[in-house]
Amino acid sequence: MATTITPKRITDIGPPHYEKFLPPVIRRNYGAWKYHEVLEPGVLCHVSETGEKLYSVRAASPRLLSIQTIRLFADLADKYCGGYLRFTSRNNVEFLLEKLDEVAPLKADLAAAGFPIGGTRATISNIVHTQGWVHCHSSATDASGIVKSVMDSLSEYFVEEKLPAKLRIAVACCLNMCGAVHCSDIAILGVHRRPPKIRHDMLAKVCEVPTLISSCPTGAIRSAVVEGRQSVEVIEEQCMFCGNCYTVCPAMPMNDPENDGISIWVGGKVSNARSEPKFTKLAIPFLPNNPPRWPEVVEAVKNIVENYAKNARRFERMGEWIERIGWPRFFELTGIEFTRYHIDDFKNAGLTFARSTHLRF
Amino acid sequence: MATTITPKRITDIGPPHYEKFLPPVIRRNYGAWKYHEVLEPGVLCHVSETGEKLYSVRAASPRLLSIQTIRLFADLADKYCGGYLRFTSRNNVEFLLEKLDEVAPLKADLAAAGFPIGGTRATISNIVHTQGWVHCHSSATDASGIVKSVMDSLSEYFVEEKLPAKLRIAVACCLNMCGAVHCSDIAILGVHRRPPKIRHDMLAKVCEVPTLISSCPTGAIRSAVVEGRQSVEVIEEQCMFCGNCYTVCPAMPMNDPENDGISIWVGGKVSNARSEPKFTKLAIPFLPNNPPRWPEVVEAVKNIVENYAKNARRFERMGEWIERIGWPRFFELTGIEFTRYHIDDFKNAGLTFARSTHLRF
Amino acid sequence: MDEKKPKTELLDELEKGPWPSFVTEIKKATETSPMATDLLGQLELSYHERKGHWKHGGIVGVLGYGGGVIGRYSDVPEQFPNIAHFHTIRINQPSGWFYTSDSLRTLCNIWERHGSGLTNMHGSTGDIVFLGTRTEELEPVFKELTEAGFDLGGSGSAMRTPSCCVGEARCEWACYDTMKLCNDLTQAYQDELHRPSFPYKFKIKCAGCPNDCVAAEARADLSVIGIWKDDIQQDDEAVAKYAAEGLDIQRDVCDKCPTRCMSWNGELTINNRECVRCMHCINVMPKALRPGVEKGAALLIGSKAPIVQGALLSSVLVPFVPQEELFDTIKELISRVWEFWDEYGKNRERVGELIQRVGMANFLDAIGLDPVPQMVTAPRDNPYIYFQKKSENE
Amino acid sequence: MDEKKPKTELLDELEKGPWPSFVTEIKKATETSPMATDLLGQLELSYHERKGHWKHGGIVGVLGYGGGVIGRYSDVPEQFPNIAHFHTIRINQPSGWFYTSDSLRTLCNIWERHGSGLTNMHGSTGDIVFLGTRTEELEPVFKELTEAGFDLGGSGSAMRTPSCCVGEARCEWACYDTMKLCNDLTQAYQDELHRPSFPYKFKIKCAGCPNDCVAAEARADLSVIGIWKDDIQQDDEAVAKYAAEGLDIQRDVCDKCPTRCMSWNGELTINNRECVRCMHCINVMPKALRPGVEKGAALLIGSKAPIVQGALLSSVLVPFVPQEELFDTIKELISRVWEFWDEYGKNRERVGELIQRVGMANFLDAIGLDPVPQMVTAPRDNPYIYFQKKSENE
Ligand code: SRM
Ligand code: SRM
Ligand code: SRM
Ligand code: SRM
Ligand code: SF4
Ligand code: SF4
Ligand code: SF4
Ligand code: SF4
Ligand code: SF4
Ligand code: SF4
Ligand code: SF4
Ligand code: SF4
Repeated sequence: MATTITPKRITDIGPPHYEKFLPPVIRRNYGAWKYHEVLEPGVLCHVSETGEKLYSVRAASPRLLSIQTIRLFADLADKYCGGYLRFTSRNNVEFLLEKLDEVAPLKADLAAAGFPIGGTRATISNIVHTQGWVHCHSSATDASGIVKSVMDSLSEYFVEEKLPAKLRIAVACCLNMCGAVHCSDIAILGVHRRPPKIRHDMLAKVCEVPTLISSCPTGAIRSAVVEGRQSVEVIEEQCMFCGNCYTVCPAMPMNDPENDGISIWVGGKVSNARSEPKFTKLAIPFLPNNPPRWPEVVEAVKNIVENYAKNARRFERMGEWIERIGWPRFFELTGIEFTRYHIDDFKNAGLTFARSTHLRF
Repeated sequence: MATTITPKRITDIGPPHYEKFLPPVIRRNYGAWKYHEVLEPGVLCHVSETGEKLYSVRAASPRLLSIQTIRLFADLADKYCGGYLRFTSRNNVEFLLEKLDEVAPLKADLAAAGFPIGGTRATISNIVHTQGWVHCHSSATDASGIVKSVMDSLSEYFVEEKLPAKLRIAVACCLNMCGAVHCSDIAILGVHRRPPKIRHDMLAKVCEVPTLISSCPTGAIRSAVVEGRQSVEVIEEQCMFCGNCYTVCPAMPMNDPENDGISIWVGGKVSNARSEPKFTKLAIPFLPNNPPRWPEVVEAVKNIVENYAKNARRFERMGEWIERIGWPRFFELTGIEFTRYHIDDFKNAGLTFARSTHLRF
Repeated sequence: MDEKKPKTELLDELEKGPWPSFVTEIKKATETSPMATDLLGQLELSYHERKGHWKHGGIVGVLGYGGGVIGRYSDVPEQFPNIAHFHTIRINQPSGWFYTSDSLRTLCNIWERHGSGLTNMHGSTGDIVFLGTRTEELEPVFKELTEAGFDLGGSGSAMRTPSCCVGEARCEWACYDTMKLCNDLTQAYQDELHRPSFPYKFKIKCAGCPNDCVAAEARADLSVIGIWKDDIQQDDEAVAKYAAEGLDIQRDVCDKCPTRCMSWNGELTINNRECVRCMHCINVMPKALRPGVEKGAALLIGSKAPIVQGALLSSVLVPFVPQEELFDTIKELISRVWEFWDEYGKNRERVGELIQRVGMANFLDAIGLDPVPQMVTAPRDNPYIYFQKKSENE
Repeated sequence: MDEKKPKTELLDELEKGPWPSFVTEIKKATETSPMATDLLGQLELSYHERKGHWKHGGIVGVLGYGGGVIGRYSDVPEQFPNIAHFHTIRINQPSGWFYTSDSLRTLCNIWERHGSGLTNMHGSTGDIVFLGTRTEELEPVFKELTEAGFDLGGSGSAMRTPSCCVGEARCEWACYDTMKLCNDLTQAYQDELHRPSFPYKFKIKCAGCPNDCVAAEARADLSVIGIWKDDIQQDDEAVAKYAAEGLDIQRDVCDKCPTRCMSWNGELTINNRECVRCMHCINVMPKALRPGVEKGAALLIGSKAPIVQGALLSSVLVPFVPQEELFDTIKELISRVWEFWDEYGKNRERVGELIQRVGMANFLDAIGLDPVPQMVTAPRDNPYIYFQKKSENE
């Protein structure tokens, strides 16, 4: 028996400790911040109890980053921030400076490299999004292309503070809704509109039929023998195109270029500021998938944003604005059609029926 | 064949037309009322566009009325109101006068006959209630006795305007909740706490077993053969004592003097004034049935009323007050214990979980 | 009557205190009815044993009617033979519960002749309730009632007697004639009232304005609730007077407005566009504010008590119907609702439950109504949309 | 690299416009990776055909770990052989997503050697995501990562990498040390992260205050959200200064307070007893108002995306835990929650769904927590109470 000495495999070490990544000004003032100011969109100044100041410059990122760009960020961090930087929970990049006079040159460098600065306070920050056609098998649409198209048309709202309050947009490419699409001011969601196309040839080989059947929340899947093979069938009327069957069984693909597309949702939030966190509600059930620029989607989002910008009060998030003016008026102002699809018919649907005469005409 | 001429049987004539029961002042000003004032608790003055006035005097009624008392009311109507009177949607009786100076003598006569005057505006009006042991087969408690006991202790709130707003109490003697118990400021509700005691001897004879089984909302009833007879069994853990099985099948009686009793509910309303209509929420899961005076129930209701009277703001209904101060504080102020029973576990339970950090300590 | 008075030591306790006593009422009735005496006795027994003494139901009625009488039998008839039968009779009340003294006396006389002499004025649904009689008295009572111009109410899986608030008869806020509508509907549905042919009960209540003094929101399969479409009528002088008399308009009116669409700075401004017509400001200042002049009602559907699928509040079906069109619109709508309910409703399934089961959109399709955003508090928040195959132009 | 550039007429459109372009990023990566070139090609194909070109899943990973890698294969590998395999690697991010330039360069170098050179900074759960490599590269990547001090994140039915807001590192409102807690929890649960053994995924997110900058409320099985117990710290001079500078305190602060517990008449009064700690007034006047000094966090449970039973928001489990006790309390609580979930959770049932299925009260019993009214927005409104047989002293 040959004995080779293999170095012990390193496992379960977890992430590197954050402390070693903190710039000295933060280490000195950790837990001692007193207040902050937003100097201009994208530039924060945090002031410590000790009087020390930290300047953060927030730049947009496409999130999908090449190592080339990350190296560029690293170089900028070396140049201006002693080598320190961070990313935000919405995938922007933040440069952490001790000196106010370095903010302007950093901004210039970022602008030159094509990275807009903004996203703070009452702006539209980066769009939280998912994989789409870049990486996921489930997607009813792409994610990155929609984000790019929408943000191109809304970037003024990122770099300038022109809104009554924060506006958070999210994109998810299927009903799994990776991210917080279900609680965003505006959500862009890929949807299927046809039942899975069953691959009877491979089904029995790659899927466990009982697990598959029980995966369907509406009980639309029944065991069936098709052309002599053990397989399943889907009762079309009972399918609401959630794709859960596909998640558990590759033989149930949902993709359908003619029928896949986009739905638009509005009025969600997660912060507890003023009102409680809210789910996003359906605005537009379906828009076509129209790459590379998704003009219908861009148009729809822009329309909603502009109506919000024009009509909401200061500090009023999208959902708070709509609740104040009422949904009938939201549909009226935006010109969006109210359809049967807007009326909930899921589990707790009854609770969304208007159970009062609090009516606006 | 003998031919007897029978007079045609009168059917389907409906109620008499209300017009002939309207006092002349109302006929003259029907639809032309301009505004009203409450002159004192129980005395309304409605003023018409023409300047004519109508005085209404509202007196308490036990609702369960003998023909003797109805005749008494009729006599008073003749004496003061040209023979016209009405009852209200909460079973009070209203005398309709044209002359202000007849209000005082009418009040005196009513007082002498034992009928308190009040129930308008920010008072406790009559308790809407049900049959109880007086007439219903379903009751987990009596209704009239509780009403009498509670109102005896709260009658000052009927005759004087001492509350921030209207307070509506309702009593129902079983979960069928005849009335609007589910939407009252305070509801007193008879509850069972043991599953039906199955009468295997008669079940098959008097009930259709499939109907019986499907009547149970929790699926607690199973078909079973007991002592050679077709019958059913109840899975105790699945029974929540709704009594629906008894409604469809006499062989499933729920009565159980040791375990039947009273629950107290708060914060419902039906008007659309200010806030939307609200369901009543559980305050006290169980109090014993203690006739003839139900002291625990009287005490519990009084405690809630007094806390409300002391702490709510003007025009704030019970439920609006509680929503403003928060449920934790309601339990604290009233000293009522919060238990596992208070946490919803019915269909839409998840929506009652506190889904934010809007917290009060 | 020379019946022996039963011992009622527990019930006697309930003759004390300021509130009028139902025990006193039953005792009064013993003057004219031995049934009342036995009722007293059985009730005392219930008070001792802490349980009811009535047997389960029993179907009794009058010829040709399927409802209106609730059969009731004592489970201790040996002890209380006079209430061996103790059926109640439900009688259509006149709209608004108005009476003349004569009409009341007529009712009392009939009931003295044929029943216990005990009543409920009124039952929770709104009927006149005659409390307790024997099976063989039912036809005679019915005969005398109809001769006097009264008719039975509903029970079982039937239409129930509609009821209404006092409305235009005595209220300045009524946005339509509640009593007329209630009466017209009651008359229109006599057959459905008297001959149960529905999956379950069906109740209509008519309130003249959003204050909803007849609690329609909570307990009517069809609620007709008055509302106006235009702006609140405002009398600035009267507002000023309220302020002068000490009303804190900011705190008690503006700050309590659910949409905060009012502002006060010596002058009251209402943003009527955002007003949800809750009535609060009008309630507080009846001399200064009044509903608008474009009046009508909202039609709401489906409220009920909790058995079995949980309580429901009425929800908006038609946000506004002008007052003149109410009767016709309701009749047409009801006929479509009933048709759908007849076909798809399960046994003992109220309309509100049916809608929840099949989905509001499908229900709207079936009754031929277009969806409008006023029907919901908010659009759906879940992505589980049943996209239809033949979709218009999506 | 001398690969032929694919034709990308559609994708090229996405290089125009002000927003940084992911297409540009992929093109940049083609400098160092042929995988990026084929990704560009396949993506262009997807754009033409309006559908994705990835096969369903595929289980791949590194030795001894059950997750951290999402297997991915092209369904047109003949056309795009370099992305026949295109697995992503999830890597535990450092708390708060802070980096030094050197650490980033280390990561880039590893990924240049072994993958597509494309990343997500960061994934939606918070991980560093390395986007696209071949199965045989997984072990080498892993080896180099761990040597550089990095480790894999979670996937499958396992714990996922916790994440947190920037907290005390840069925020004056943090009510506890989010980054430390996040790091400690990540380290404490390495085994659960790397070896899927749960019914489904389990996510933890730590926000320093109710603003919830990490969206915990919406997407964490356990949300730790900072909060204070005592009164808001108030600096009246600073308030006056905001007013002087033109802030409309009545309109923008008081009228937006959800409980309207603030009043302003030149002086600001907060009724802290009624404050729900929503943060709004503090957000608007950061120099004048600050959270109290008795700090800690609320623990909430059970949020998730809609699949399959509908989306859930986190709900209150423990209203307040002092900051010093957070780590220990959470560890203890989690162990009880997991035990119950292990035993009763169905396959692919998230904790929040389980609680809804078995009922909150039963869940509390099982994990040994007493019910408190803060857990609910309101007590039950239906009378369907499962009274327990052995009831205390009822
Ligand atoms: C950097 C970041 C935290 C991090 O660890 O990465 C952050 C940082 C700050 N947030 Fe945030 N928030 C960050 C994501 C969030 C999120 C999460 C999200 O968007 O997915 C939320 C919840 C959003 C929602 O409700 O949908 C969030 C809701 C808030 C709020 C509440 C706003 C509201 O009115 O609802 C405040 C208070 C405010 O803005 O006045 C706030 C305030 C702040 C402050 C002012 C806190 C402080 O004193 O330092 C920070 C600067 C904010 C700014 O951009 O103006 N932050 N903040 C995140 C930046 C994301 C980005 O790149 O845009
Ligand atoms: C007579 C009656 C209608 C009838 O046809 O019988 C009636 C009559 C009036 N109601 Fe009512 N309401 C009557 C039952 C109701 C009900 C139904 C119930 O209690 O079951 C409600 C809904 C209660 C609820 O929300 O739970 C009701 C909610 C109101 C409101 C709204 C109060 C609120 O703030 O929520 C008002 C407005 C007000 O009081 O300011 C109102 C106002 C009025 C006015 C002032 C209307 C008017 O201008 O004439 C009447 C005198 C009220 C008073 O008592 O001060 N009425 N009112 C009913 C008397 C019942 C009784 O004997 O006590
Ligand atoms: C007499 C009355 C109570 C009273 O004392 O006023 C009453 C009495 C009974 N109700 Fe009721 N209900 C009465 C108004 C109501 C109301 C209120 C209303 O109509 O506005 C409700 C709530 C509203 C609703 O319909 O949802 C009501 C909801 C019920 C229910 C539950 C129905 C449901 O769908 O949830 C039942 C059970 C059933 O139908 O099987 C029920 C069943 C009954 C039965 C027939 C008992 C039974 O198990 O079959 C009771 C007969 C008692 C008796 O011996 O006389 N009663 N019942 C009311 C009718 C008098 C009248 O005609 O004016
Ligand atoms: C990569 C990522 C999206 C992204 O572009 O950022 C992602 C990608 C996938 N998610 Fe996710 N999820 C990602 C964050 C989320 C989040 C957000 C979060 O964690 O904060 C959610 C919503 C929160 C939640 O957990 O509920 C999320 C909810 C789902 C779901 C629905 C789970 C549910 O219980 O509702 C699924 C479906 C499933 O698990 O079967 C899912 C499944 C998937 C799968 C594994 C596809 C599948 O059908 O199995 C996707 C693999 C894509 C790929 O090819 O790379 N993903 N997923 C995110 C993980 C990156 C990271 O580790 O940082
Ligand atoms: S949202 Fe759906 S398609 Fe998009 S990454 Fe998540 S699982 Fe994949
Ligand atoms: S897509 Fe959803 S609803 Fe349709 S069959 Fe699959 S699991 Fe069932
Ligand atoms: S509430 Fe129950 S017990 Fe009381 S009258 Fe109605 S059905 Fe009978
Ligand atoms: S009381 Fe209700 S839950 Fe219990 S067995 Fe009867 S129907 Fe079922
Ligand atoms: S509901 Fe409106 S219209 Fe009818 S009595 Fe009450 S306040 Fe008047
Ligand atoms: S009716 Fe109600 S919503 Fe309309 S202005 Fe008056 S208080 Fe406000
Ligand atoms: S959640 Fe609170 S503590 Fe954390 S960064 Fe946001 S505002 Fe600061
Ligand atoms: S934190 Fe929110 S609830 Fe508390 S006083 Fe400030 S605005 Fe009001």
